[in-house]
Amino acid sequence: MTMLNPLVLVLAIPAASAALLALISSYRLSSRINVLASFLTLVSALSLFVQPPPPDAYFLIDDLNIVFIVLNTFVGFTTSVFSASYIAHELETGRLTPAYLRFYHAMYQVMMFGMNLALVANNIGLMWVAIELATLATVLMVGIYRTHEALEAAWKYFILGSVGIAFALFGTILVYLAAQPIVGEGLQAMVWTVLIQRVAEFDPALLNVAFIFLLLGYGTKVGLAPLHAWLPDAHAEGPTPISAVLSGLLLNVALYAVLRFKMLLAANPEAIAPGPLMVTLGLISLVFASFMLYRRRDIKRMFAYSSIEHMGIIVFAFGMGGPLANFAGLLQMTMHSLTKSAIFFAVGHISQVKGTQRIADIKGLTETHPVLGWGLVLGVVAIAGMPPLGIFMSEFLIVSSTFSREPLLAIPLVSGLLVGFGALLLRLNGLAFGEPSGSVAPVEASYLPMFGHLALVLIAGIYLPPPLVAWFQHVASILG
Amino acid sequence: MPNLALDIAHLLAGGLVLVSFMMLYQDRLPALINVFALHAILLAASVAWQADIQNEPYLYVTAIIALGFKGFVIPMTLRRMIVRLGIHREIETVVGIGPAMLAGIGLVALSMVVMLRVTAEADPLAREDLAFALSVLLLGLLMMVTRRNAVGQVIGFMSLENGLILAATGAKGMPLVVEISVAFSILIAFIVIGIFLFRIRERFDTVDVQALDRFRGDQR
Amino acid sequence: MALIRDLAVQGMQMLVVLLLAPLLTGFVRKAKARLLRRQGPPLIQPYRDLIRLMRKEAVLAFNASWLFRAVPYLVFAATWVAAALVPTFATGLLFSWSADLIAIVALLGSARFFLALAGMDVGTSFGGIGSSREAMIASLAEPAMIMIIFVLALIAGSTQLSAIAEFMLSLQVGLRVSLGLALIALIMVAIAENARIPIDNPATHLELTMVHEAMVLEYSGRHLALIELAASLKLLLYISLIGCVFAPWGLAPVEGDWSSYAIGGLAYLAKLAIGGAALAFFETSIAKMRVFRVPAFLGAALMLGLLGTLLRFVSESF
Amino acid sequence: MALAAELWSVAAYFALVVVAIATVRSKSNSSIVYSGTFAIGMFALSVASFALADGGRTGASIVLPLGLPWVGAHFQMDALTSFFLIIVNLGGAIASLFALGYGVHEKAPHRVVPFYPAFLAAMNLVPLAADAFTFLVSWEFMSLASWALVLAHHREADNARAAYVYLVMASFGTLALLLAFGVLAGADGGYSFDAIRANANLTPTMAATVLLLVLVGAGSKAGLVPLHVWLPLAHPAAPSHVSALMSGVMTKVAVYAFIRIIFDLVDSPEWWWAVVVLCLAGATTVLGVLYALMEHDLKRLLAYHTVENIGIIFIGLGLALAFRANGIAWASALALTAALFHVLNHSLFKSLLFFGAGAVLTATGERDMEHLGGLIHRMPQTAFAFLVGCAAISALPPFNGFVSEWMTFQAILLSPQLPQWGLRLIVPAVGALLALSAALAAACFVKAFGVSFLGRPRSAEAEHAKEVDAFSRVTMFVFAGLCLAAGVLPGLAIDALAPVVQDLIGARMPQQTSIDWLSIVPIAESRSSYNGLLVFIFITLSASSAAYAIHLFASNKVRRAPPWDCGFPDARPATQYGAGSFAQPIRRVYGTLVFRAREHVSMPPPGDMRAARIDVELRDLIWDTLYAPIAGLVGFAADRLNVLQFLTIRRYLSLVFILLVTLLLVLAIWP
Repeated sequence: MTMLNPLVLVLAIPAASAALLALISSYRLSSRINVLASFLTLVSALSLFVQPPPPDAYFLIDDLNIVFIVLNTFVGFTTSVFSASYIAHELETGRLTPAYLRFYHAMYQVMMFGMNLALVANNIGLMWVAIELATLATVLMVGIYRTHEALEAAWKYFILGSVGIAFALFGTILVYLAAQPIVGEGLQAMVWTVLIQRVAEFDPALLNVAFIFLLLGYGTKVGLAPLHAWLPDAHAEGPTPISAVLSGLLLNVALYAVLRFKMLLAANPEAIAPGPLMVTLGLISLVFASFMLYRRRDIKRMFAYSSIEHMGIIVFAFGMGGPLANFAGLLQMTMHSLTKSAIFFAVGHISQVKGTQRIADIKGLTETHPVLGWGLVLGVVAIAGMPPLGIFMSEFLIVSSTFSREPLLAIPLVSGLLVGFGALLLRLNGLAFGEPSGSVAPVEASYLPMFGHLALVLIAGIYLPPPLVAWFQHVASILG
Repeated sequence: MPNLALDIAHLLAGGLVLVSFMMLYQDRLPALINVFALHAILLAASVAWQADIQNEPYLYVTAIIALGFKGFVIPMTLRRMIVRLGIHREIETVVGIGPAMLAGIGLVALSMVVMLRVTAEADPLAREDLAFALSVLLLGLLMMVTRRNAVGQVIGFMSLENGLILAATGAKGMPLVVEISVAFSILIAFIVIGIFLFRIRERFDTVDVQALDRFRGDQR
Repeated sequence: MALIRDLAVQGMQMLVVLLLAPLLTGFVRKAKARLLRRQGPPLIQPYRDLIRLMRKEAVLAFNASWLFRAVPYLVFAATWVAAALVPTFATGLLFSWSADLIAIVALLGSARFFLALAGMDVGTSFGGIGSSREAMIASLAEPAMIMIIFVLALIAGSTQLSAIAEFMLSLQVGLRVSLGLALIALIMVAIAENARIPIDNPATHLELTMVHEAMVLEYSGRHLALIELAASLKLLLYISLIGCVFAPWGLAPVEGDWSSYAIGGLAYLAKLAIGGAALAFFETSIAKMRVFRVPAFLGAALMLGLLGTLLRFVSESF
Repeated sequence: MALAAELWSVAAYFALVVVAIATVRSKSNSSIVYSGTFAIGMFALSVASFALADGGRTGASIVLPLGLPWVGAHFQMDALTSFFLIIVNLGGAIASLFALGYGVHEKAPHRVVPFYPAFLAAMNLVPLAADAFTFLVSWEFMSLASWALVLAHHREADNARAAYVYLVMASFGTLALLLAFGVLAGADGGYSFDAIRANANLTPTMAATVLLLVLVGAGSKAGLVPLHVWLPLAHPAAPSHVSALMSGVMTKVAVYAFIRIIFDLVDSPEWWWAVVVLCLAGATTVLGVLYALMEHDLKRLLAYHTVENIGIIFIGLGLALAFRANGIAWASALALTAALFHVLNHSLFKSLLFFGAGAVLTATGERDMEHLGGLIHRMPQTAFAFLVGCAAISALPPFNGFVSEWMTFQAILLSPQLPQWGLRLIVPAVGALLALSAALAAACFVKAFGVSFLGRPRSAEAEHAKEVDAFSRVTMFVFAGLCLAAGVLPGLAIDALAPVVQDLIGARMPQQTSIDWLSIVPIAESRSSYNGLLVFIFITLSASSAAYAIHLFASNKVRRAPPWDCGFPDARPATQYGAGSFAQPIRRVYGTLVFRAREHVSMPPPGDMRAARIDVELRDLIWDTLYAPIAGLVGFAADRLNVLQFLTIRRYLSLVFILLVTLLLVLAIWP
């Protein structure tokens, strides 16, 4: 029974397949195994709906994190499908060797394992360990090309990430120290479910310091400005599947951690309200990233900045709080993961067929590669928040609710959105339209993941199934 | 007896802060490495003492790791490395010693203020230790910020992490402490190897615009 | 019975304007000549000219289009209808309510529109000069006219010419500043619209100074005759407009008997004579101005009209 | 019932999108889709007309489980909706008919055909939507679809820029509307229009905010100065039938948004609102026509005239607001009717003119009037239809443009009844601007028609132009006939508009069709009246009788001869008046003020045989003073911030460090 426990499977499948993939040398086989494993993980994650196991000292499944888990495993699966077709091309062009590929696939599963673990962890220490595991795995993936830029990006990621790790740990220790007098020593003082029940009695001052360190520590992973420095380079220099995973998943996982602690802090009456902090950081990230979009020359780096922008919006929404804004934040997060990974799928194939990531060298895609080009157009239009795609709905809710509650906050929000919109559109004009340039060679791409994601986003923009809505609303009410 | 225990704990923790200041004061790498070794040894002592007064034997493991790994292995490798990289007699602080020290004092004061707001019924030992740990952490960060080359930054990071270990061991009955310290040691090993493998001295850390155009993928 | 009478009056009116228009032109020419101590052509000369032109064959440029041949009839028709709607000797014309003052101005505007197009049709530079200058003049004259209409409408509480005339007849008008402004503006506009000195010189054929004549330079024969007739109708229209608004004395009332109509007719002739003489005197006493000083002239008219309107808007007593 | 039918036709449009994408490779693709849109358009048009005919029964409402989950997608159909649906679908259907002929010449049909039905569907959805979310989705989707259509010929750099400016301005407007709805809906998000109407607690300041936001939002779509900059770039860039839709219909949808929100949802106007609206409208009217006069690209000239006519419509709306704020319902009804009637008229003649421009484009491949000329010989039918359009837009009786402007003038003449001084001073000034713009419009269309259709051809293409296909001619004549009909029988249109006005204002204009001789009387017989039918009959009668008489009694001989050349034979076509030279006197009068127009004449010395040349320099002051600075600001900020991309790890660390210390400090000084 326990072996068939989906929770165990969600963790065991990636771990086992990571070990397996480390042994297999044939990249075709390993990529297939990779897809298969990711699929099985997705299935077991879905089966979590059927019989969510009761929380214990280490693991917890509640309505909040099940959303994250399903999203995580789904995007993980689609990305593995995309990566299968992507990696083959990399091998042909000789940017990667089979040895590295073996490493790559193993690390992919390790990364998935780490993220799933972080999501199901009920123990804040365990959560910390898991997130760091995932981070280190991604560091190694980012540096996998061994080019100078890749190494530099990995190094930057590594150093800044380690500092983030340290902060997060310090925050965790502080939380433990706050809990210890009330809950008592030992493991119980790190179990989130216990903490959330007793947090009202904790010492507020300790919680405040703890939250600051946790916000900075995990916020580094979320990519909030000015802690974002690692993010653009890591996206730009790593393999594109990893960029997709970073934008689509890792940021969410870190955000999940922040949310958990925000709930802790919000439950303590004397402690500082976490909202204003998050709102401020979110707005800074949004506006900053929108301006940064204008001067980008590298297509992947540009979309990395757009990820920062959206993370800013999401953190802003959760900082605003309230059922409407929280709902919008969850929706925005889901839509952003789907859309951004879809964009990276498109960008991956584009940069492969054009042989460059320089925006200036890519023109008229809708002429040379209509499917890819229009896919990119659709993706960018979606990420820019145009209807009838999903992000418009969330941004609609965020902006309108903000303006009716805090009109002054809406001004930087709206102007940031507009500035970012202008930048994305300007680049899109050059990429997708105008006189074509570069190779017109046909590309053997797997369009399924990209258009699957975009279709989901489109449907969500028009029709949200009531169960999902009810679920999100419930989660939003949990978040408070 | 418990008072004495408290005082010794304070002494060691305060000593760590002091040594951190000494590290800020060093502007040559070899000396810096030596002082860091001292820092690690002090940490080991403090951890051992905590293990004794909390009579939690497994903290001794942490102490031994701190002593052996950070106290001897890392410094020795670093020494050999800087000789290899030929940066063993460079002055590589960004801001002068004086401002750095002043900033450090400010940071210590800040951490005191922040931590002493904690209400007293929190375990006093933990509370005082926490203040020191926070200051060690901030000083380490300050050092990372004020050192230009990678080795100096790594040392700064390690002292920061010492502060963490101090806090972790100070927190009574906190689980996973040993695992965490092991994990961090591995992390540091990674960093050091990274520096050594990629010959990172100031290359990734240059402010030279040509280098930027060549390295930072996104030309202006 | 009444309907028949009204129809008769309306038809009378149309014939009257048609017949009197050349006479008025001739009268103005004669008066000018006399003022210049010349003998001058006889009064009926315009009729002769028209008949002569009618007899001649029409000479068309090679690339003149169907529009070029249609325009004279359109211009004539529009001007004639407009002139027929202005009370000359009797108010309360049968069809006067079918178009108010704004519509009359617009009818003249459409006549000008098509005439300007005809000027562009053949594709010589003269026609272009004429059309573009005419357009520029119109772009100032029409708003000025609308402003004048505003003043009148705000005073009389109606844009119907008959109603305005009746109101002016009634003694409750008195002397009003805005009326004076409107009168001056109307005279200026009338001069511009009828291409008289100092805006334009109907007698000149020096291409560079022509406006109206340049537009119609390519016309000949019956087409030219129609356009000349339309021009005279326009002059008549403006003088009778001024007459019926600012000197409504003697106008026959709606249900008037024949004697009142006779009185109205005589009064109308007198008004025409006075207007023509004044025009002739005015034209002989000043010189034509450069075409680019015209905007100042008409701008002044526009400003006067706007001023009058504003005065009316801010207070009923002006 | 009618609502369901309209929604089904929208669904059919979307189905056509799928069909278009599916058959994008096939040859008959475009003809299939265009005939489909024509059929759907005619259906929706008839449904909407019936709905309006029986008073546009209100209350018909459908809620679909789409859009915002807890709100759902509300759709409603009242008189206002059905009127604008008539506008949309009439334009859409006839444009599709035109496209059946025009689309054949399309170089890249696969970039037009799939988006065309989507565009129509979105324009249908906006008037139908009855909650904020559905409304905004349709609104922005409309922008998106038209953006794709503007990019149909994406290889021209200008088009790419036009599309960019267009979409940025559009989403700016959408954000403004979004904020407006945010205010209207309140914190607990009552987004359906019924909830908004019910939401009573709307303070005057909030209402004023809504007005300004809506002016920005709807105005940026309709092309109110100074938000019009995208319009003359984007409308001409699209294929001509799309340009006709964008100019003739999409701007009207923006007008709908304004009416719906300000007259229906907010509906607590204060008198100074009218001042704001009237000032903007007056400036729009005159500036639009002046820009048009300076233009020598035919389609762009038409686009600028759209700006002008939007100004006229908004003058009517502003007057309606003014009267409504003072509770003079019947006058407000007159002004609103005038505005709505002009909406109809402009959609008619502007579409007609764009079709004509499209015909010229297909026949000659030229949009620049300086390369046209003499087309009346080559394509007489197009020329005739275009001439009708020109007369209509220049507000010449007996065409429709005159009637609506005449009614606007009548409304202006009622405004001494207004108590407020501000209004009393602003309204006559606006009237003067309106008169000025009418006269200038006439001048501008003398130029447009005279230069491109009359005279001698200025290029080989113009010389060898051929008359366009039957579809195009039919559509043009249909619209020409409609222009005349609406001008001759305005009473019918006014009475048809009565229920709309009744719903919004609570009053209506007197019944017109009952008046004998079918003349229209806005207020009272004694005050003013106009009878287009009689005027038309008079003119035709007198013209034909004159012609008859002359050909009967006088000579009817014609001789062809060379034109009078002043003694200089063989004047080349270049010696004719062109667009620039025609506008020169007017430029001298207005240009120096509005455009800082400068003329540089370079005259070669005597004996030098080089041609003298004159260069005219015009500056768009609005762009220079408003948009250029903003763009510069964004660029500056982007450059400054961009430094952060190139810092060293140590500096990034110091950023983290500083942030940490600041937060700790905040904590330390926290009370």
